[in-house]
Amino acid sequence: MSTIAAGQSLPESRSSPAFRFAMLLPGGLVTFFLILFALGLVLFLAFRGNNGSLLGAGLTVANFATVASDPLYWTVTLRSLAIAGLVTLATVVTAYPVAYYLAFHAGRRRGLLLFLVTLPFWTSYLLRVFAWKIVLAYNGVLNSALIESGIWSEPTLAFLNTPAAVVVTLAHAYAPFAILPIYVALDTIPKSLLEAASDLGAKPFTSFRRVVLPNSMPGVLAAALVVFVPTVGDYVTPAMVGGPASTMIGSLIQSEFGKANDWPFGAALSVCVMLVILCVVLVARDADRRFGSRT
Amino acid sequence: MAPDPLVRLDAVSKIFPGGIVGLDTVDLDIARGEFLTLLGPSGCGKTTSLRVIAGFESPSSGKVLLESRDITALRPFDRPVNTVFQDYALFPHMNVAENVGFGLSLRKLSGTEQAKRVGEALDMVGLGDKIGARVSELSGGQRQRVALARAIVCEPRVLLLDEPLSALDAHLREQMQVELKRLQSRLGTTFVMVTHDQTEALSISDRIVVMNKGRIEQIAPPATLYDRPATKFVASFIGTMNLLQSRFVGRDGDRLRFTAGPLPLEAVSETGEAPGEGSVRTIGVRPEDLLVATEAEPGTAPARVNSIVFHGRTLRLHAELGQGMPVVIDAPRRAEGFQFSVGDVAYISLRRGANCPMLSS
Amino acid sequence: MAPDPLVRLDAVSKIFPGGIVGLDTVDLDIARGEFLTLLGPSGCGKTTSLRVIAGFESPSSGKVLLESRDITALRPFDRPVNTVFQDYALFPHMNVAENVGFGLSLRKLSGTEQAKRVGEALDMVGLGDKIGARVSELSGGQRQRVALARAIVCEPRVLLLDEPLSALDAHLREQMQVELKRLQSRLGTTFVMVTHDQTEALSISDRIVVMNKGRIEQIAPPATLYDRPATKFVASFIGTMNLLQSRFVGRDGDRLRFTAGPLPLEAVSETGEAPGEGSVRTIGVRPEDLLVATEAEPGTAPARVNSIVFHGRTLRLHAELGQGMPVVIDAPRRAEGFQFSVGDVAYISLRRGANCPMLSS
Amino acid sequence: MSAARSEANAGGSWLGLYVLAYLVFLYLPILLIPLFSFNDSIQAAFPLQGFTLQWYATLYGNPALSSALANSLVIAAIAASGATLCGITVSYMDLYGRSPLAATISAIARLPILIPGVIVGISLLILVNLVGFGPSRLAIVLGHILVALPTTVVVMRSRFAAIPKTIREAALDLGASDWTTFRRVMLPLSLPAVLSAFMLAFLTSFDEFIVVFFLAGTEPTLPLYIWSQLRFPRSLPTVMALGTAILVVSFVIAGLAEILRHRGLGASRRTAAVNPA
Amino acid sequence: ADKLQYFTWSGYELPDFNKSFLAAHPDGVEASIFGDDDDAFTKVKAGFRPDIAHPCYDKVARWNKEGLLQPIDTKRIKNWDSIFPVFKNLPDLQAGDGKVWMVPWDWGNTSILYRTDLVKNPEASWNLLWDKQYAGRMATIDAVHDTPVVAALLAGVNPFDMTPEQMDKVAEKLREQRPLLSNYTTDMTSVEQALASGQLVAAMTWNASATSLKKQGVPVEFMKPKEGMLTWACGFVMLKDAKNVDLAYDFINSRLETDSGKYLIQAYGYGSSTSSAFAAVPKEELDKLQLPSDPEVMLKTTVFTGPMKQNDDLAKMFEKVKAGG
Ligand SMILES: Nc1ncnc2c1ncn2[C@@H]1O[C@H](COP(=O)(O)OP(=O)(O)OP(=O)(O)O)[C@@H](O)[C@H]1O
Ligand SMILES: Nc1ncnc2c1ncn2[C@@H]1O[C@H](COP(=O)(O)OP(=O)(O)OP(=O)(O)O)[C@@H](O)[C@H]1O
Ligand SMILES: [Mg+2]
Ligand SMILES: [Mg+2]
Repeated sequence: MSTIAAGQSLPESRSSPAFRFAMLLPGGLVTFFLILFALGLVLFLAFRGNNGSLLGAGLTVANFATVASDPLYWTVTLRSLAIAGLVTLATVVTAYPVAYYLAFHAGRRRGLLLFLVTLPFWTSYLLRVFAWKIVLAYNGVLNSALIESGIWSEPTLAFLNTPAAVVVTLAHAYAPFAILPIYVALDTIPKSLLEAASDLGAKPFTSFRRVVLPNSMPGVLAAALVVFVPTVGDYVTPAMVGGPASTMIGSLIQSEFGKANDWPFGAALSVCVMLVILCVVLVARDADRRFGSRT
Repeated sequence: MAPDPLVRLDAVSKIFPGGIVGLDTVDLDIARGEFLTLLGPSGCGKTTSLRVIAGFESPSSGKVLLESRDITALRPFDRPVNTVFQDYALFPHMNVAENVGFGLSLRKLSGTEQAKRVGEALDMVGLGDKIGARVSELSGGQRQRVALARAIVCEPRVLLLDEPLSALDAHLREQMQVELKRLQSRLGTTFVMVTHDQTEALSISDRIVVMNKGRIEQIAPPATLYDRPATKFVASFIGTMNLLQSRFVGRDGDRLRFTAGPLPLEAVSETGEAPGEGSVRTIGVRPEDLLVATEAEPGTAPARVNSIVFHGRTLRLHAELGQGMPVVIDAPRRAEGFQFSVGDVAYISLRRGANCPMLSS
Repeated sequence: MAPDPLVRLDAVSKIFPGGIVGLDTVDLDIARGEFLTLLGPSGCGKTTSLRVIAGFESPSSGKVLLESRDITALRPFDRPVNTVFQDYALFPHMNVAENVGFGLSLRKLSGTEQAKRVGEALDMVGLGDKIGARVSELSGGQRQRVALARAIVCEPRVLLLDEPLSALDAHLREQMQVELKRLQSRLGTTFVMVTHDQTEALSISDRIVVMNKGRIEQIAPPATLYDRPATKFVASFIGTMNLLQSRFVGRDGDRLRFTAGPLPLEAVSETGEAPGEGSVRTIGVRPEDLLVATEAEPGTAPARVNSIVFHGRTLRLHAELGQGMPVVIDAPRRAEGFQFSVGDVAYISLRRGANCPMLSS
Repeated sequence: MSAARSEANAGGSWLGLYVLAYLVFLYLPILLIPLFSFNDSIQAAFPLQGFTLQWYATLYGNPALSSALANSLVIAAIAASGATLCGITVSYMDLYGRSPLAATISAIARLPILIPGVIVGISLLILVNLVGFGPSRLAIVLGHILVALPTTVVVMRSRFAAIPKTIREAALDLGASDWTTFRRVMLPLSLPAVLSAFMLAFLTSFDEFIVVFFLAGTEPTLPLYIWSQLRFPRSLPTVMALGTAILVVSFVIAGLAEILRHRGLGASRRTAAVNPA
Repeated sequence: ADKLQYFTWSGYELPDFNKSFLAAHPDGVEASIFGDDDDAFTKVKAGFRPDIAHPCYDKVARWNKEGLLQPIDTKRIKNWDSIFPVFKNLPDLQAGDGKVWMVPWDWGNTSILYRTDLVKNPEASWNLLWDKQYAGRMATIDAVHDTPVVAALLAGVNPFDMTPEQMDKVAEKLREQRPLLSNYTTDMTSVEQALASGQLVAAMTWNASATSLKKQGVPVEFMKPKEGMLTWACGFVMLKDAKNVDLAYDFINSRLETDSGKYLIQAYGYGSSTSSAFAAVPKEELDKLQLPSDPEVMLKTTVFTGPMKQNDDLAKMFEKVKAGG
């Protein structure tokens, strides 16, 4: 008789139950009690009717019906996706050359540069956003500089309280998150691929376009996700620097839980947003697979 | 099978997730104190066999016995078996002494006893002076020896070695082969080694296990394997061998006479039974057992020389015998009067007394 | 030097940052259509030589000439030279056809012309059916062939190959050697290949360059290198050779007579000049050039057998001659009456007609 | 100099300029904070009014501030430890536990990045009230463990995956139990990752204020304090001074972390060198 | 050993507001703070249980509806009588039998603060915030009981009780305003900075901002619109399961002392609910703070932001308008 049943093809006999219990305990507690509770609650609330009470009443899909039928939520969701997309685009596009420099040109300065790039991330988020207000304000650094240099004669209002301000502020806030994954992807491209391209007659820009760029796509996608997912749901930054035209879906969710006191609807709205983000993530992951991710 | 093997694999199969067959009903007895080598092409299940013995994989079916005790369900740390990994798997955060002492530190041994045994083990592999060195400061060969010391210090019943020499360069490799063999005779421990290098297997082993596609093709001492491969697979895997389709033409005492095209051959039958008159068998002929001459003589057959490759002490002739039957001949370079070029016809014959096995496929 | 070499390295040195010497004043002529192999221990500068020819490294001093034109300053993409990289360096995001077609797509060629040439190149390496396959689906040998096709499709003047076979297993490797050689004769392209495997170098090359520490030790055809290594380094690197410290005892026509301890030896002097009477030289003796006998006879010397290793067609004896002088002897297994065991005394002698070089260090 | 390199430098100098400009973009807003913290006006605007240290004086000996700071540090330290512990165990079991449960836990542990902060805050508030200890430091710690968990899991997982599997097998083979293997081999080898996971979790907690709002009992954390102070125009310069102090401290911490990380890189490079993959 | 748990606006937890309480109870108070009483309600609804909280009057009905409050025994409030009758008599404050839901403590006015140099002689009307001339240079307060109330006033609708049709009119008014605004915000720091810099020429603010900017020499004026300023009042409510009821009464009593109210007026420029506090502050100082010496008179002319019957619907509508719907 064999002690291990055929079919149960565990590659290695299992570790002791005590060890497994101890190792699974902390993570299990957190995931099952905190995360699943939070998710479960949102899901539960989303199907409840609002009567002002904590958990609402009855079971209904009315919340989802409202979300689906009111074009405003679509508009705002689309706006959020657009702003988050712009932020992602801006962040990734501006970060790419920095990551490229880090991977291929930085040499001994690489450590210092990585340090400098990640440092702003260590300062308080609220203060960073506030600092951007100072830069973008009517009499702010940017306007002053433009007037000093004679490019403009009068300060412009076009900087602060616009979607552009949101994009700039968030692109700044997420810079290190975009640089690092792209840098790692670029750094793992074997140098021999570049040499092979050059050997076969590719000039530097052709090598970049046809070999480096496609091979760094997994890193670019990872960076895009890391920036995109949290920005879609952000509401603090739009509220601080965005003005009315940049109201994002996060603000609506937040106000359903606060001002409007309609938790079930807020929960339904956030379930929808989570689903949308999940779709984007899945599409990105699929693209990643098609780019032959080595991760 | 040996009456009392140290390790016995009893009908062990290993099916990996996805239905990939790692081992297919393998029966293997490993005797006390022997140096056993597993040889075979990539993916044939050599590593899987070692991992089953070490306990890193549990078999899908079958049993692993150590001194007749079923150890199939034991975890690796409960088996008196140690492994030297192909990539050494030294702990980079420990120095040489700590690496070697790791196994001892888990046993109830006094500190001085541990230190003594670590010192002895390192002396044994000739690294007594590197006791405090960082792993990263060692060369490949030195790391390999630390890995060896780390395993033998635990005094395992069986020492498993997975391609321990493949990362070393040719010179160091030959040197380490000699050292391994010496160490094994000194310790008397059973060594089970995986290699894909047949010269290494031939020169170091007491017995060789040739594997193919998860199954064992043949188990035999090196010379037997070389002279009397049991199957075509083994014959082509160990050294170079011409596999000649030959017709049985008659019996001559012990010897069976065949012809491969025009070339007369003699073979021995392992079993003593002879094939039917006129039936066709595959006869294995080593390239060095074929002689070449410039003149036709009785017992020779003409062959066209297609290429001559310089192999150092010999020249290897790729020639074509009769009906497109390719043969490979190793001719000593210094034979007097040897003068061929590509396109010539050479007259080849079987060396008198050559031992040609009759092969099953 | 050849009057009109295809490639000439003219006093090329390469000093890496940190003062590491990659190449030290290397002069090398590569003839049109030859198969040249660079051989040498790790770190001797083989890869660096190729990289200098390909243009990935520019020399610290010296010039690279292609058909007498100075190309030292040309960028890799402007040189009519292509490389097969050791790790293949296939583009993982392209399929086989795209990889092979990459070089062509950068030239002004019609799409159909490109497709035709890609197809031809793939057929040539026997991968016509894999044209649309993803790189990740290919086996090691197949990848290697795609890399080869990708390089030859550009019709380079020189094809550089950096250890193209080192990642393949022994069988596939031998097969690919034959294919490489065949391809080279068919295309007539100049091949410059790096290898660290001397058997490979011996069997495949027209000429071999033996390098050591950034310098060229010897350039010669395989047989010359084997028979008349110029230095001790070359002698010990190509095949196995006993390096015996021997005393000159007199001259015998062409032949110089020595004794290594009790063993009489004969050597040839390349230059014709003889050493002074009684002076000591290193004589290289191949293991297969030593004969063993059980009985003392004139011209033999006793040696104690330390170990006997099975090598397949031969047995390798490690023995000790007189004053702790180790010698290695390869004895054919099938010699009648050969009967030694470890500890026995064997009587060894130099085979008549053996060619023993006198070596400079 | 190699041809490749000289060519690289031609393109590299343009890129270098770009990187410099990018660094200006990164640092320009950040450096305004210290600048205005020395400005003698409650308006954060140019022209500067004059040099003063009064905002730092207000900062000094402000009990509400120092208790918020202490609170934040304690919470961040505990939450980061918790998140790191969970990150380590979850990813270790995911890779080596060979059980569907472990894989599920690992997948769920990376989900919270999708959940909006408000919802994390509210649902945990409901949870802690159900359990009975209500909004408190403990509640914030739990919230921050949840928020930081995806990061620590991802960091630890990639580190464990980078350790050759034979290292763990070698330890088991030499007689180390699962626990000993984990403690004496796998954990020491991933120490650099443990440290960077801890640092990232620490900062996440130290910077977070949406979840904190719901879970804070009577002791605010520093971001909550800053946020409440930002409501009072008069407090703005003091907040700037506070920001500057945080900046300096983070600079020091970041510097230390960078040094650690460098050691870590060295260590992992050593691992790679010792165990060619 | 149990301390009083107090849930309040940030900045309203200062010890100077309840000195006598602290003298009697050296253990002090445990304060949690909020920045918005809607968020405060959310937190309490989710189960946070302080002893007393400090929302504004317009939210009391909502708290009460949720059953979060217990009535306050005015007999235990020592200075109950010195509270201005306007506050005491607010509807919705009564729980019968001399019990009330909230003890008013602070109040203030909301109106348009504008730059006198950049807005020349405006009509004294909330309509300024709808003036296309100043498009992009105005801001308003992001709260249901401020901007929508003003919009309702201008649309001629009762802000505190409206039909759906009327609400549509309010929404129309709000939509009309949205493109003209630079921002909806409750962040007075930014608003003051923007007014000072000239980025904004007019914004809805609380009266304290006016005092503060004037003190810095910024040429601003706090408008008295013909439709009336808004007046808000906040105060203390006692939570249903309050554990420290006695401490809570002590605390409220301490807060209603003259000193406390005087400090509120002087430090924040907001009004106290007690006449004794007003009496203690010199008239010139009140003038400078734009506070009347007798609020009773003034508060007759302003719009008191009390509970709105359709608060939640209004809030949703306002959110949608802000989002562009
Ligand atoms: N963990 C695994 N999961 C799935 N298949 C596996 C696994 N390990 C091994 N295999 C498969 O089992 C077969 C035997 O593998 P094994 O590693 O034993 O070969 P090997 O003889 O050691 O080969 P090599 O010489 O390449 O090391 C191979 O087909 C391999 O792909
Ligand atoms: N980029 C580099 N920087 C510094 N030193 C280098 C560099 N490339 C090679 N070297 C050094 O130059 C010497 C020659 O290297 P090269 O790669 O040519 O050796 P090789 O003969 O190809 O060896 P191997 O067989 O190991 O591939 C070595 O000492 C190597 O360390
Ligand atoms: Mg293997
Ligand atoms: Mg090399």
